[in-house]
Amino acid sequence: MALQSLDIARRSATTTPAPGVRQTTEVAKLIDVSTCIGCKACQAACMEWNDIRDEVGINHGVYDNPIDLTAKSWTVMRFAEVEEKGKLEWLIRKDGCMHCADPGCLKACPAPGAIIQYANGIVDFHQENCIGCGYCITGCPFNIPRISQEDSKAYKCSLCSDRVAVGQAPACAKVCPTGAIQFGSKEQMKDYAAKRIVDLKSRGYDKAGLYDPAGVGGTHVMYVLHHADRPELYKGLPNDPSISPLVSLWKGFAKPLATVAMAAVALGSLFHYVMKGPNEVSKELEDELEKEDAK
Amino acid sequence: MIRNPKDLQRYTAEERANHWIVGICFILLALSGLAFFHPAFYPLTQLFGGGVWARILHPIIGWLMMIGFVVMYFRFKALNRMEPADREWLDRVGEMMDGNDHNMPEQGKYNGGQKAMFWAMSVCMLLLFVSGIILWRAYFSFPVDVVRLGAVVHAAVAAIMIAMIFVHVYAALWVRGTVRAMVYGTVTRAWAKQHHRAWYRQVTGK
Amino acid sequence: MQVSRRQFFKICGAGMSGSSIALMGFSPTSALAEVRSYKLAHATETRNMCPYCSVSCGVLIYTTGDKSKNAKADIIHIEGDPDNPVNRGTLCPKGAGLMDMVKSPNRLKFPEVREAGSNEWKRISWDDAINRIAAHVKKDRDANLIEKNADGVTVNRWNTTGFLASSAAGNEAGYLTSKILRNLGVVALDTQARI
Amino acid sequence: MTNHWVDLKNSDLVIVMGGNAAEAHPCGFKWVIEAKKDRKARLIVVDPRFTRSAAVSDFYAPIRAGSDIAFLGGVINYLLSKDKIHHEYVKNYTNAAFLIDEGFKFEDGLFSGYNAEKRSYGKDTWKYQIGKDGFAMVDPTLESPNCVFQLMKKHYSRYTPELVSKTTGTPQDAFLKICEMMAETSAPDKTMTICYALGWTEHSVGSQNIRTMALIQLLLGNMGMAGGGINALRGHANVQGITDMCLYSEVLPGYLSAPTDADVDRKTYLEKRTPKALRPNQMNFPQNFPKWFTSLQKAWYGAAATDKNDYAYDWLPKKDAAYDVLAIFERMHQGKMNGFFCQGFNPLASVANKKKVADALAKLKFLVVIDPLATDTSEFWKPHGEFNEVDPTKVATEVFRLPANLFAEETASFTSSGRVIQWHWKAADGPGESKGDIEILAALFLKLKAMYAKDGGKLPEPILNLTWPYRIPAKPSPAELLMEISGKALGDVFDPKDKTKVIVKAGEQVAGFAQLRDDGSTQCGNWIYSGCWSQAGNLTARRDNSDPSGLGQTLLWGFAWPANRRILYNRASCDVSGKPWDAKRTVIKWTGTAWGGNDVPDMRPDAAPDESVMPFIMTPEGVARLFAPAMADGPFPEHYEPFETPLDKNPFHPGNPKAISNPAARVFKGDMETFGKAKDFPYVATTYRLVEHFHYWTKHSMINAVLQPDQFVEISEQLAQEKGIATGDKVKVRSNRGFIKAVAVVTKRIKTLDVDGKKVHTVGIPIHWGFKGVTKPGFITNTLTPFVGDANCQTPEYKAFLVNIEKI
Repeated sequence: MALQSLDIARRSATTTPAPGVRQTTEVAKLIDVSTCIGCKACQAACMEWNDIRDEVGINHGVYDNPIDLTAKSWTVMRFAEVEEKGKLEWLIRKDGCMHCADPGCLKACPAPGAIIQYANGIVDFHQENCIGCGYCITGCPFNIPRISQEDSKAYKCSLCSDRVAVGQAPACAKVCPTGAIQFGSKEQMKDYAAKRIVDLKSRGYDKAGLYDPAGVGGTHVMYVLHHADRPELYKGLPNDPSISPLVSLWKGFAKPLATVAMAAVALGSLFHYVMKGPNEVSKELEDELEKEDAK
Repeated sequence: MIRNPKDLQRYTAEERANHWIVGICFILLALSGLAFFHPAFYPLTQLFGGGVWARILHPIIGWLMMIGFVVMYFRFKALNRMEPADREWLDRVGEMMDGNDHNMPEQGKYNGGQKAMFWAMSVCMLLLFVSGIILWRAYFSFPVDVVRLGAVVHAAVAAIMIAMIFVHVYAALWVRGTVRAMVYGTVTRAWAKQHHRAWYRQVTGK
Repeated sequence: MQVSRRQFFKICGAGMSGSSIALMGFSPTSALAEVRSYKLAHATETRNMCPYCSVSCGVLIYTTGDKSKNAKADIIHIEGDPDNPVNRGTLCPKGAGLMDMVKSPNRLKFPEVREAGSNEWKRISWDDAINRIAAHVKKDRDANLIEKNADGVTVNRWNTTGFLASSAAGNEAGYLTSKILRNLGVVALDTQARI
Repeated sequence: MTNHWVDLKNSDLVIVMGGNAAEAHPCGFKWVIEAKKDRKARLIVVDPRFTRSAAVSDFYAPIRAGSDIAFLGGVINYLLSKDKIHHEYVKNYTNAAFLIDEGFKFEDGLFSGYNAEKRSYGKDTWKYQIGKDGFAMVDPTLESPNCVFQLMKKHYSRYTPELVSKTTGTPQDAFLKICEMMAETSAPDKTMTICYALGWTEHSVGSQNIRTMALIQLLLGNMGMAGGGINALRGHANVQGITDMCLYSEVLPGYLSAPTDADVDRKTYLEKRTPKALRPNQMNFPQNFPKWFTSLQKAWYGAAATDKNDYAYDWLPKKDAAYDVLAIFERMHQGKMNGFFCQGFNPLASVANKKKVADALAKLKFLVVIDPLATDTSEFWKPHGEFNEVDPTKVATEVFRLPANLFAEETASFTSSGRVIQWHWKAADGPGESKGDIEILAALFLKLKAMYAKDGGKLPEPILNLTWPYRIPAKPSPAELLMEISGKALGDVFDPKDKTKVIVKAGEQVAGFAQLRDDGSTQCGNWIYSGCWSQAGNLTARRDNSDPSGLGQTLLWGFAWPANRRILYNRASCDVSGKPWDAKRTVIKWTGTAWGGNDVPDMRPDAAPDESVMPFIMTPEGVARLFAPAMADGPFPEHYEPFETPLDKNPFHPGNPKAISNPAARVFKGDMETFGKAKDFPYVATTYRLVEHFHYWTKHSMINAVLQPDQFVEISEQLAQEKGIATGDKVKVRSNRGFIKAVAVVTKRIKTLDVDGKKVHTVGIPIHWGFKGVTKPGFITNTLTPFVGDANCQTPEYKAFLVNIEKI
């Protein structure tokens, strides 16, 4: 019996299937950007719960701090001032792991068991198995994982898998003062989002919608956006994210193909030898040279 | 110790050492690289002390190989200039493979296949080096799209390279009497006369 | 049998990996996945309140130990109290960071004095501190307490020593502070509430 | 708050102005979001900056810092001229119908009775006309030119949209849109709430800012309603409780106004504070003042207080002058003070004009800092580079620093902004030798008591006779103290209607202030908290959060003062006949025999509607005051410019230089000279908090330091362009009192305003940095701020002053 306290759906660099008989509820975190005030309580709660403290940085001329995700900042608020047709909007988005149903990080990871996707949808990094290659970063369509300078391991949001495992909401969801972060089953979250979208449409946000990108099989962190038609307004939320075709090529069919090709060459050589025999120096030549020597 | 004083010197000690440095590096790189490439090979990391050590050592060995290869490149560059005879040889490589080398054109120190291999490896080495640097997160940080391209290039070129090295090694084994050239540095006159007649004539004056 | 492109590659992959394993005699090490263990499992929970703004959010403070004699309670985590009707478990970034306030490296640990003209702090005992302060207080009060004003009205005020009261102390401390100060005759009294 | 945090969810329209609830009170602001989500409520934000609150608002309008009365006066004018008011409410529940003295005038920016010399008003004409029956005269038709309604209409008719826009810089269409949205809530079943904070109080017209909004809420009939009210979002966790305990010179615990030199004896003192009803049948609740005061005296002096010695009235200090924090520092600066205590208070950082504060502290003989943290104040004498330039050898103040405990290390009760008193429990010991505030104060007091007992000294009686009934004298327990605050019977207390019936036995805790007596038979440390620890036990520790009404009242959670009432003036949520204005949000109603419902009625429980007992029981007239003579600077709010204004005149009174800034605000000698002029300091500055930080505390907390590490100021893109400043550049901001250096945040969220034909730029300055902390060291923002306060409560004008800015 494995030690897992959550059922495993997939694990990195493992070709055999995980135990998959038990069916657990798929969970999701919904970030309602339209009620987010950018207070960073989620950042604080994340640091506190996960026992991580980032560096005390400097002001970069913006409200964003820390300025980007790091191995010690698993979530950051991204602030965008958007002014269109004389109307100013301060769009604030909590950035962090999206917990994709089809996780690019897991696909790219070469270390068995370093990245686990639980049956409830959480994609978790297990640093003790991480070799620090950074392939997860290469694989991620959202540019989320970060390698620590201290231990060269990759870190990112775990969706507080330790809390979820005992039935609690992630620290960021629990703490969120305005309720902009909600947590529950994915189905509940979609229903909740639908209600929020109706409300937003009634306030003139005709393009309000849910961000649950199909390109990565849907995510377990979703957004309600007032401008769902233009996610890029929210400090570069990808419009239609998917695992890069390059990564799919690399960690997809290149893997078996190249292995087959290499094996084919190896086996081909073997059979060539067996069938054609060695290429030896001809006896005539040797004799000829011996004769010369004898002269 | 020279086995037979009449044997021909094909490689100097420096050349042989150079070759084997590159060769050993390559084997280590292939083993560790394959470990990251496909989960089936991941246990190969145990040869290096585990996944983390494999990840740390791979780029360092890569640097060593690259340095070794650059030296080797300049050593052998001139000898690998393609000539019309080489093209003819390459055209008729099928006969050669078939074990029938009687009608092959006369070859210098290197035959067309070897020369082609030399240039192909040089290109591959360059690609591996550049893409390897891109992937080396401990010291470099490139835009993620570049890294992704780098990863594909590194993996694809490495696979090609490994296949080529298989061919290279097999060729050496298949053509009897070749391996000793890289081990002792000498080949027999008969070997030289059969496989590299032009070179034989050049070194023996006959 | 119909095989899609994707399935084809899967089969290839599975076939290859299987064959490679067979060829090389290796099998992948089994990876054990376990979530980080829940750090509050046996911590002691105490109901308290956030000391910052006057939303007065309820918080739960988690300490190590089970209040047994030899286990020193050490605060390891603070989060919102879900029962509190106002915050319902939520906190703001200040409240969410409360633990770092409690554990701030700038917490004072013992009484100190900076002598007149000195450039440094000197650690002193509580007794020394209270004795020295009380001596100052009594000297100033005895010298400057005004018993009667110019019109002969009893006023009993002492306005040469002032006090600024905390808005973060509890009601009980606030009440006691008021009770003591008024009866020392202090009138130069104000609180953070003003500003 | 007249209402409470959760009640915000019952609102139809939320105004955030003079505050930034999302930034300073995110968890309370949640209930605004809930109102939006569940009630389809709308949120309006009016602020010089597009704030975090504005980020989730439905409508935002910019305003020049310090021009709120102009804006709100304009709203009043809109409501009155478009007749968008709640007529029944205004007529019955406010003093609209009351007739005012014929001599009352408002001319050229000044009310009648102004004394320019003293900078204050004589209030002889600011009063009701009193009839022969001794009651105030009223005109129920509201048509008399001297009734409050007509005076008010006339007063605000000057606040035209054109003049409002010209003064505030708010575009006229935005202003009118907000008027229109507010006016909709004049419907009886619609409510509007206002969330304000220090953005209104920290002005030289602070109290009047709030009053202007109160007038609007009364005109719209929103006071006393669920989802209505005037909601001050207060600062510290227990700032409400400490205010209630009255740790300031003007009042004794429970807002009992403190005796002054004029109150020569107890009788004089009580007479002045016990008003007579101004209208028939009114409750005139302050008539109970003697009961509250006597119970306090008994709590403090016990058996030593008897009717023979005026209950030791003489032992209480009599106040001769203002002793607010600005006045204290002024006295200190003049060298009139020798000793000073800072308990959990960091005045070097939080009081205006840091230089003046530091100079003042250096004149003390001794300074005692009682704090959990190493505050900036405790090291005012210590050089910290350019952040605190000082020569310690020249500072002769002896400084003591005593380590105090934090919330987690104490059992205590805190009172929230919604007046809910909640008990909390100690979780762990404090670090090192730190002690609780109670223990520290007790140690000092007991030491002094011993010294006075042994050596004698001046006026030892109050010290030696102060009640100290605590089981462990050196460690009075919070429970003992809260019981003392709540009050108990010293002798049997009888029912006033039936003198033979004992309602509280001697020694028992009283159930509430109705049981307090002025004959010495009860003691109570703070009458408004009376009943919080009754015979039923500690009600502040109750944790039943059930909410049967769905309004979020949770009457069994903790204890709200007064009398566990959650919405003040809730009688006004019903019409005159006792029927709720909005039955869907019934707070209370007349049940036929008594008042009842979802709150503790703010009314005598058996006062039948036909008795015409009006809802505002704390006024002798029983109604709310649209005209308020108690204000120092005018019975109607009037727009005055901040003391440092970018304009050379008050646009409302361009011809009167005396009426530029608040004519009744106190300015100390020498401080007028420290005010800057627009030609040298052309930009309007406003200071504020950030959500990541709490005043000067969280700069000591690592998590918060990570979230907002470094000092910055905010400017508009236009100003940045004019001054060649790029975002991220280091800038120097100067006022006439000093300078700070910070990183520039160039933002679209601050706009250049068009005010009176001038372009006015705003510089936003967050306050949280200092030279002690784990954040990057910074300058104390109050280096810049002016040393002048509100005319009524002396809160310093931190929100509107002048600066200049340059790139460095």
